[in-house]
Amino acid sequence: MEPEYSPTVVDHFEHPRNGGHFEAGEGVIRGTAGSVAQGTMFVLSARVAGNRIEAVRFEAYGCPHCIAAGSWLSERLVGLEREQLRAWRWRDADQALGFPLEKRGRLLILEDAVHSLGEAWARFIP
Amino acid sequence: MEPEYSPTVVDHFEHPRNGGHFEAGEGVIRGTAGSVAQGTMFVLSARVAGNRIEAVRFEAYGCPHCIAAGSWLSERLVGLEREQLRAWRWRDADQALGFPLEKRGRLLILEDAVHSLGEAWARFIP
Amino acid sequence: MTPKSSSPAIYLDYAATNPVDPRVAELMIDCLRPEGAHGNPSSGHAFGTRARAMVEKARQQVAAAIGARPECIIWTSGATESDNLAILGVARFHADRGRHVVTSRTEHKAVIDAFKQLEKEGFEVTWLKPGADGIVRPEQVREALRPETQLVSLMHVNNETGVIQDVAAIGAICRERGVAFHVDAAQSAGKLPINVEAMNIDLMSITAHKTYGPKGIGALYIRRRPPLGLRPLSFGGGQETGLRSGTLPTHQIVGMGAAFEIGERDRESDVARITALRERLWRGLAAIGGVELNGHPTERVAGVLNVCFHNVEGESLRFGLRELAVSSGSACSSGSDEASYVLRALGRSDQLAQSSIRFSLGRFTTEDDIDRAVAVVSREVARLRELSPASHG
Amino acid sequence: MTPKSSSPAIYLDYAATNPVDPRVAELMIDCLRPEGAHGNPSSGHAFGTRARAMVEKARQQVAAAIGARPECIIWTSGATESDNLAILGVARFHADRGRHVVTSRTEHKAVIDAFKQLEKEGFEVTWLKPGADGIVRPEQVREALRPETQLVSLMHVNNETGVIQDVAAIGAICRERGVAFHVDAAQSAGKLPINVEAMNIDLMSITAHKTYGPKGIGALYIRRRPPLGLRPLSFGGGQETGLRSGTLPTHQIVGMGAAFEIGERDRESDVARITALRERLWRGLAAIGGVELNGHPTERVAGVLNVCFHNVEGESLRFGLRELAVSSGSACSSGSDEASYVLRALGRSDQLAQSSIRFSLGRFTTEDDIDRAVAVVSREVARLRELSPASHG
Ligand SMILES: Cc1ncc(COP(=O)(O)O)c(C=O)c1O
Ligand SMILES: Cc1ncc(COP(=O)(O)O)c(C=O)c1O
Ligand code: FES
Ligand code: FES
Repeated sequence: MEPEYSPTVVDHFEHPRNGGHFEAGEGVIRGTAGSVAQGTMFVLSARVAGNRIEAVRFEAYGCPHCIAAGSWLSERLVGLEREQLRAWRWRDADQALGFPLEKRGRLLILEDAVHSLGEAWARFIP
Repeated sequence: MEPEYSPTVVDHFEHPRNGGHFEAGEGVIRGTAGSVAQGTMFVLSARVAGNRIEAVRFEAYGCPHCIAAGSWLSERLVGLEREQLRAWRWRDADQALGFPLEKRGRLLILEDAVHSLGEAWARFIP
Repeated sequence: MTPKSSSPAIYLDYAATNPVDPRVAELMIDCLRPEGAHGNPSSGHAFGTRARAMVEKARQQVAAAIGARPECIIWTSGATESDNLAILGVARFHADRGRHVVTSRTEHKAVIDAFKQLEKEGFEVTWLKPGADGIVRPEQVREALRPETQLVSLMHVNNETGVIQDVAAIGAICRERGVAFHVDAAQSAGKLPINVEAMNIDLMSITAHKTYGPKGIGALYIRRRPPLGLRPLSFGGGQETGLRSGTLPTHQIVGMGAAFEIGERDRESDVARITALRERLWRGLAAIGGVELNGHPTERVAGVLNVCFHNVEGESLRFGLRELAVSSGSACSSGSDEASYVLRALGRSDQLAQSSIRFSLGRFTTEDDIDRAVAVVSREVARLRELSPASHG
Repeated sequence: MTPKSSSPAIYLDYAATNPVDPRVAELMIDCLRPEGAHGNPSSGHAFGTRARAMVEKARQQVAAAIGARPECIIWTSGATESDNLAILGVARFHADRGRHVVTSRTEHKAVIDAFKQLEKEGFEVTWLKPGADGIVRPEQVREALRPETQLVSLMHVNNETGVIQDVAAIGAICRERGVAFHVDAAQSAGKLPINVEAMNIDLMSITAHKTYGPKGIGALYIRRRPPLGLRPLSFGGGQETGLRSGTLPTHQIVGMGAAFEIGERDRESDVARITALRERLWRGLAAIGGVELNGHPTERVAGVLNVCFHNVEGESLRFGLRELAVSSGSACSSGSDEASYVLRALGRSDQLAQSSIRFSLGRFTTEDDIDRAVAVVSREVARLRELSPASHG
């Protein structure tokens, strides 16, 4: 039996928003979590201006849910402040994308990637 | 699996020759062997003239081979002498009709009926 | 609608197997065609999910016909496999809880031989003897039960005589005593109303080819609540919740589903028509004289008439009737001369058992079939009796 | 001749199951029709003997395709049942002579799970480990044999990788040592020349639906001289010399017979065409880069290509390729994330095993199917790699 994917997951998997990354440089921060060996990895890269995120790119290795989550997240992070990254929780993504129970653990990796992005930001603007 | 019947058996079963019996009386002898309870029974009745059999009737209870054997025999006995009845053996019928191995025993009943006919004859003309 | 055959024989052997109903055949043919449902129902891709949907629809059709929930239906290759899976499966699984099991002497060979195998494996089998009418009284079952009894298996309708057992009453007794109850319903599906829940049946064997579906597909109903432990007969891909591995044959399952749906929908009208034909047949045979019905006169299914002919040897009778496709429990061939064990258990002598003929009617039987059959039987019985020394004395 | 489906997917899953060849389907359809062969092949009357003749013709067709005598063929419901009947049947029958049996880690589940059942019944199983190319060396078998070994079971062609085992060499070793040798040939019949006598095979499992026949019918070849003892899996009417009871499904058997006859007749031309298509596919896939073949590069059957894609997660790859009806040994669903045990046994990491796809081609595959498949795979692999952090670093 194949897993079921919600229309939102299919849409983001088929047409990922903001795939890729920004070249390292002025105002660019990078958050990462997971690994290919683990089966799931997220790399988030963001351009910040002032105290808000201006643009986001994502890379993901993982199942369709994970790729969709990266894409979905890349749109949601724009406009957020650093504190909001730290406060970000996986439940939002779960609600939007409908992860099956046994895949919830993957969302914690996504959460780690968001927090890692927040920490990079903290290092960048201490 | 149904048993196989040779064309001769089918012919005699379908069109038995000389079925029935002669009413008891002058020159009529009767030989019998087997029983319905046993599953096979032959009754032979013959009209004798001089020292030869002139006509034969048979009745049989049994499988198609047995009925065919009775019919076949009824034709063969005509013209025989008493000694020939005593000498009659089942092999002739077997050869003509092709009894399956496991039914050979039934032919011994037929042989008994022929011998019984011979004995009746002996009593009739001592 | 009457199936014609290149053979001119009159088919009165529905209890052996049925022709496939043309409505069923068309659905199967659709599956077999190139544009059909050829995917493996276990495959996740489009071909597989399409086949899977057809399999699940059929599961619902079969379940609905017997008052079961679909998840309680396991596909098998026929009632023989279902019987074995139920009987060996339950007994072996629960062997450490008790090794006593109950069945009757007039079951189908698939049940009898499965129980004989259990005897070899150290189980004790109580073989219930039905009355002369073929009926096992529920009280006999109650008396046979012991604290260590694991299973009772009794058929719904007997394949040789058509006699109906009171499975609901027996089911109630088994349920009360917590003993698993298996019913071989190969001969009753589509012929009698069946409701596994109301009848307290825990396991039930069915097969498509006795209900105008294809040969080679059957099912086992297995109660799921509370779950009933069962050891599979064979192991593999884990299809059918691990109880029956092997690629699911979509076309066969589609055929069984449709056959059971039609069987239930048309049941009452089929039964009415077939009963009338059977009565016509019985009137015709009774008029010959020296004939007797085998089994209970009224507790019987519409389509089966098992008749014994006095003063006619069985093998000659059968050969004489070869224009009719009928059946008899006996076989004089290969010297075994074995009389039907079912008729023997009803107290018939070997000889009467061997001179018995099972006429079985079905959906495509016509009045003309019956009238021609009566004519053939009358002619042959008269002819053989005429030749028989027993008739004159 | 290309089967069309209401689904637009490209069918490259022939190793899972085949569409029924239209020539085979027509013969089956004839059987299902009212004027068809609806009698029970075990019935003595005209309907039965007609069906029986068709069954026996099919037995000859199947026997001829594998170099066997017809009386050595037993009909079953498929290779799963054949595997179980062979393995459990021989081991249980001879249990008192010895309880050691041999198989490999890359067998089909029907074989693996039958051996696991034997372990539960007190047998000791030697699980041979093939090399990284998927091949079990005959010497490994020789070394595994013990005086008390009863059975060796090894498949001819692996269903996931298409790798061919040298069953003739293994058969010679087993024959020399007097050990029964079972071969699961579900994937090789009609694809490779098979001669059970020349290959010293004692038992061989085959199934119709991998050879363009119907699902739900298979056979077991059993050597008859000298006879090989076997305990049946189920019991009943005593069909198939008592080894496999149950009404014989004429239409299914006719389909299997025809499928095997056609399979053998068309084998060389089929193999040539399919090999060319597979090479075309492999060229297309290799051009993508970062792909590797699973299993031996040349000792392989024509129709199967199992490829692992580096740097692409398996579930996303499969979902991305859903226009293709292909298969993979892994299933990320239900949290089990279980990688193919066959590819793992060949030494692939879980991850590479999960990123492997089995493309399997058959009689109705076209160049267009292949070209479209290559286009889809190229597009998706590129897209997923592009999104992957692993590709850039
Ligand atoms: C009562 C009963 N049980 C079991 C069977 C066996 O069914 P199948 O031929 O589907 O295995 C039959 C018919 O043959 C039957 O009449
Ligand atoms: C090698 C092998 N053995 C056994 C089987 C089982 O065959 P069936 O589905 O006919 O039971 C298959 C296919 O599923 C197979 O590929
Ligand atoms: S990678 Fe399997 S859950 Fe996302
Ligand atoms: S009665 Fe059976 S052999 Fe003649």
